[in-house]
Amino acid sequence: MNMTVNIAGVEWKNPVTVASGTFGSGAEYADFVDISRLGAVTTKGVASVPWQGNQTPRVAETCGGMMNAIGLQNPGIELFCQRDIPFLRKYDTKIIVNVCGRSEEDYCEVVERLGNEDVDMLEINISCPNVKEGGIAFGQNPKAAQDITRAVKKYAKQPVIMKLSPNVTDIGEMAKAVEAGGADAVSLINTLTGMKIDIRRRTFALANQTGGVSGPAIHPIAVRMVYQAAQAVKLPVIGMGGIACAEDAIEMMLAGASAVSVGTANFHNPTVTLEIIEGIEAYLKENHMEDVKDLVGAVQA
Amino acid sequence: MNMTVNIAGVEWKNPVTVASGTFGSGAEYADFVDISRLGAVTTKGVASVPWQGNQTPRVAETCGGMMNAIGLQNPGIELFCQRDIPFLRKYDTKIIVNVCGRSEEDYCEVVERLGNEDVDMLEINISCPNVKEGGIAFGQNPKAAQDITRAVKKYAKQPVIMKLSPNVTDIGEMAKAVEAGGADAVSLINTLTGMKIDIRRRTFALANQTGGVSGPAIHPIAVRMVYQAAQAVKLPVIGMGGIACAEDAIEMMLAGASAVSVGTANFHNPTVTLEIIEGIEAYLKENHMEDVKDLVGAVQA
Amino acid sequence: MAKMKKEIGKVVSQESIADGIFSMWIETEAAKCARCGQFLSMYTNDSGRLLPRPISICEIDKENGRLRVVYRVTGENTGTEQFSRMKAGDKISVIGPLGNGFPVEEAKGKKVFLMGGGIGVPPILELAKEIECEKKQIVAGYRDAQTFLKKEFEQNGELYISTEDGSVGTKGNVLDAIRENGLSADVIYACGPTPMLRAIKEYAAEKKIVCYISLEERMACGIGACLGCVCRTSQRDHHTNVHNARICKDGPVFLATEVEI
Amino acid sequence: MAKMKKEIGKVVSQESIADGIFSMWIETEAAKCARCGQFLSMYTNDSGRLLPRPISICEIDKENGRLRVVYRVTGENTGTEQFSRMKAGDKISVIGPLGNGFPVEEAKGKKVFLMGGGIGVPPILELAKEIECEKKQIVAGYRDAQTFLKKEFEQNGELYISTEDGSVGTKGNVLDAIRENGLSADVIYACGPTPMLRAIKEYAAEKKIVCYISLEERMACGIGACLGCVCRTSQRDHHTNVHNARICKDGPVFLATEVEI
Ligand SMILES: Cc1cc2nc3c(=O)[nH]c(=O)nc-3n(C[C@H](O)[C@H](O)[C@H](O)COP(=O)(O)OP(=O)(O)OC[C@H]3O[C@@H](n4cnc5c(N)ncnc54)[C@H](O)[C@@H]3O)c2cc1C
Ligand SMILES: Cc1cc2nc3c(=O)[nH]c(=O)nc-3n(C[C@H](O)[C@H](O)[C@H](O)COP(=O)(O)OP(=O)(O)OC[C@H]3O[C@@H](n4cnc5c(N)ncnc54)[C@H](O)[C@@H]3O)c2cc1C
Ligand SMILES: Cc1cc2nc3c(=O)[nH]c(=O)nc-3n(C[C@H](O)[C@H](O)[C@H](O)COP(=O)(O)O)c2cc1C
Ligand SMILES: Cc1cc2nc3c(=O)[nH]c(=O)nc-3n(C[C@H](O)[C@H](O)[C@H](O)COP(=O)(O)O)c2cc1C
Ligand code: FES
Ligand code: FES
Repeated sequence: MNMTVNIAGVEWKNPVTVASGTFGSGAEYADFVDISRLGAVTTKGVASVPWQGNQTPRVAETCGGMMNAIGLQNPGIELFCQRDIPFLRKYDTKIIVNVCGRSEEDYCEVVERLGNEDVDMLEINISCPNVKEGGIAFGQNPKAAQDITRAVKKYAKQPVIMKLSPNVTDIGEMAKAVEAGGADAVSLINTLTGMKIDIRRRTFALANQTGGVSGPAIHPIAVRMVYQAAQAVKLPVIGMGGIACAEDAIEMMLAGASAVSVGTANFHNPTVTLEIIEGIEAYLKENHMEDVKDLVGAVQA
Repeated sequence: MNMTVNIAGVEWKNPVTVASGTFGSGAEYADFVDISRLGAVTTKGVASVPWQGNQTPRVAETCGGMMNAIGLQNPGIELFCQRDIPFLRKYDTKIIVNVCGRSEEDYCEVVERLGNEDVDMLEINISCPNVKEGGIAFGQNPKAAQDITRAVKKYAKQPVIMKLSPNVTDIGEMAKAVEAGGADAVSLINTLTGMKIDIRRRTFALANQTGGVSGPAIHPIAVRMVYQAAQAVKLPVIGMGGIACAEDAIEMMLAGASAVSVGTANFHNPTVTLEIIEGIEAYLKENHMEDVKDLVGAVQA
Repeated sequence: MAKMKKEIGKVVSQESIADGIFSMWIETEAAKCARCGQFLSMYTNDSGRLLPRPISICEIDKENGRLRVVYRVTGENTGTEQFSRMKAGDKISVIGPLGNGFPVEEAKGKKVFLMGGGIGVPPILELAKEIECEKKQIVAGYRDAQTFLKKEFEQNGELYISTEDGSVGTKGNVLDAIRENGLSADVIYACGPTPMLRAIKEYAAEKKIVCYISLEERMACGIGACLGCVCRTSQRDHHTNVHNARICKDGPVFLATEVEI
Repeated sequence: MAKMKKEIGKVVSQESIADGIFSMWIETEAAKCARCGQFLSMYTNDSGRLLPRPISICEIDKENGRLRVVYRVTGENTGTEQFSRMKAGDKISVIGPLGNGFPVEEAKGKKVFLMGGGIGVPPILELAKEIECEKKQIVAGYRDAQTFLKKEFEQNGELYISTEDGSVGTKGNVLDAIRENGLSADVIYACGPTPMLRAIKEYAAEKKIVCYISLEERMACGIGACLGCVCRTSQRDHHTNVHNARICKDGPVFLATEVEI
């Protein structure tokens, strides 16, 4: 059985990675999962300098999901390169560095800096709803998305995955825009912007007022968007949003994803990624399929 | 304690109505709730002629919610006026007729026809994601939304509520567009477009491929959009999306809704509307508030 | 008016009667006025699962205010699996009885087939108990030797069994059992998977006999409000004003000629 | 490596020990290596509720592999309410032990205050049992006469009580109890609501004594990965590289001078 997938020229041993921001840089989950078994690790977003992030409360529970407004707290690219990349390199897995920024220069600086590092792919987060200038401006406008993609590609030594926001009218248009900008792959969905109000204190549940909704609650929306994006572009699509078991991952691949990322589900079950890999294998076996790639886009009308 | 609210000149005895399409025209729920206790009844969408709707399966369960693609099946305006309006008129509640159509002419025909009828308000559904031309084209483009509002207003004898789609980049912009078009109120959110794939049969779970996601899963997204719409316009906002208990309804009002609609929750608990009305009353009492209107937009940063 | 509600019933007993098939007795108000062929909307206690599971009434014990349901656990991590973990004394939310039920009066003085297939077998039991007719021929189709409810059927009529694997009775489906045993009837009542109902409808048309079939569809409200569970009708339906009837409200039992399946 | 997991523990016992306060003993692997001041991530079985409830370890029974938690039901339809309905024999998913725990070695030969307020009282019990010191002064603050765990505290040190309504001990908070009884100490360990911890931090600064406080924040991962549960630190934190420490991983116990609350 062949579980490998090839995403923009990078071969993963299986199609399962973790969603940025839900797995730190891997160190904390290393107690729970053998990181070498993952297709890839996607790191928390990193910026050119350390970011303090938002005030707390930063997280809240919602029905079937959660909301977060971490605000892209990160240690900055220097410490990240010194500490987190070498840590991950000890494992036999691909490294995808998620990059955030407030301006085109920010993104390009980080991308350029990573050109010298031993990482496999870059994921550019133009869709964080939780900081005033955390890229969402790029992620909700096709023209801006195309421009930032083109700018980043100039500096990138590794394949570039553009991470799309679901808070848009037409996800296909956004996917096409980053394809036109030269992206090597797209990933989606980032979180849907939500709000929760504490009716006892009559204030916002999150200090940031709004936050990004993730988890199983958003899964059907994510599947739809992955389907539409896969229909719109030729690029490989990395699908995510509410994947919590092998069935969800397979669904995402049938919708058109070449690989999947598991986010919020890690918080509910730290070993979920391995269970998903095993579940996909079991599904292929049961259905007498030889190659996991045969799942991609295989839904029938 | 004052539970009345005034929506575009129409006084409701309390701020609770039902979401279009989840309560039929009231007849089925009359076994469960005393309809006279509702602030208003919002009917299933009605078109100029009967619509057959989509193939089955039309509904599916999702985590914390459901998906539907009914496809606006309806008996047509004539039977509706003959049978459903007289039925509802027997109760001491306001009647909001939800109107759907495929073209501007469709909408205007129904709206004009309703001018002669004893109904209190019209809700124009420009946001149904489940029929190819069910209004979503109007609901995802500010210019089109403004135009259809203006057209409908020409024929309308009753106040017009424009029902907005959440499948947009900027909900505030959409609210402003219908305000500019002359809307008397806005209601939101309609369902978020989703997709579910049956991995055993490798087909879509709904015959229509995509469907609208509703229920508690979408509540935080709905609260955020209601907040943004209420900030954007001066019109009264009718808030809905995942309201399943009094707390959810109060949250929606604190975000800026002048009234709320309860949809999917009726399927889970047919008497939920009455429990919500009682729960709001209890909350006001506990918090020594005299008037339910004091909840509207009362969230504090 | 306004007298029905979602009710908190009590699990009286629960047992597994075949692989993955469970039988549960529920103490519920719904028992009072229930008829054969009606169903219950059963709710899980899980806040992530909103929609009801429509489950047919398998037996009615009016005296003790109890209903029996027999259901299949459709998979891991499903609502029916959650039901199967409930124990005597647990609370279970239900709405019912729902739907129209089987028109038993049609059977007076006639030879009838009561046909159930797969998980459509359970409602046939209460039907067999209620129906009065000249000749009561129960035809139950199973996958294999796990012929749940067999004893109860034997006590309530002539029983013919078909199994897909041929391990018990006729190898094949319920129609094969009829043919093999050379049976005939004036009225048919049937519940089971759509392909089986389609075949029975055809058979009834051929033989020109009256045939009632109980249909299945995904439901949301279960009470006729959402239009989720329709089936196509040959005539314009008087309620919907289009060629669609609501299975939960106007059915689940239809005259076979009324519906297109 | 890769040895921790979400584990299915077993409820050994459950009882209500005050209005809305429950005590549960759980059989779990986590008991093996747990220390005072650490916590468990407890999960509900409800698919609509994904996130763990962080609950402090109140007592450790290494011999039998059991942990005790004491928790408040925060309202209707909450996760803690679901916990409270569990019975002996039920399964409960947990991850733990998590967090750093109280540095008990600091107390050797010293006079200490062990201060708990409200639902911050429970972790003080295991602390009181583990700590070795010259003088062990337990100060517990409650709302009213429902002074849960009082007996256990009396068996493990000198107990002083404050209540908001004055029904037992000193009327007021834990600091009022210290003042009223003229107590003093060299080291403080405290857990409770932020306003209480803030006051204790100030008191310690004034008296120039070492003070450890156990903080609370909303959590998502509970293991240091998501950065959901940070508190502001006075110095740049070496892990985060900014002025934020993770309460779940670097805490929940901090030197009061390290954090800004
Ligand atoms: C009128 C009627 C009577 C029925 N009587 C019985 C019976 O007596 N015994 C029995 O075992 N089954 C019966 N069924 C089928 C039963 O409703 C489904 O097997 C059950 O709902 C599946 O739920 P789940 O939690 O196992 O599956 P899940 O996959 O968790 O269900 C997800 C959703 O899909 C719906 N769904 C899934 N499968 C079906 C289905 N086949 N039909 C309708 N809805 C479905 C569920 O209700 C739920 O809303 C009946 C169906 C209908 C319409
Ligand atoms: C390190 C630590 C130790 C704790 N120890 C105890 C203890 O021993 N006993 C006890 O009763 N409580 C303790 N708490 C508080 C306890 O975690 C919350 O009361 C509990 O999570 C509330 O969950 P719920 O299901 O009742 O509320 P819900 O409102 O249903 O919770 C919704 C979400 O908010 C989170 N949440 C709600 N209130 C709090 C809170 N005060 N702190 C953190 N998260 C919260 C929940 O974990 C959940 O994710 C502790 C908190 C922390 C951080
Ligand atoms: C706590 C948290 C932090 C996140 N941080 C980032 C981030 O730094 N960069 C990013 O691109 N996405 C971030 N995301 C979004 C996730 O990577 C993912 O797109 C989203 O959560 C949907 O997937 P899920 O439902 O599986 O969690 C974060 C999500 C969560 C819940
Ligand atoms: C089964 C179903 C049918 C619906 N039909 C309509 C409709 O005819 N017209 C309309 O404007 N909205 C329709 N809606 C959308 C609801 O009115 C509401 O906007 C949406 O479901 C969100 O609210 P909820 O989460 O409380 O259900 C329908 C929703 C459902 C679930
Ligand atoms: S399930 Fe709603 S009409 Fe039948
Ligand atoms: S809860 Fe995730 S870092 Fe603490």
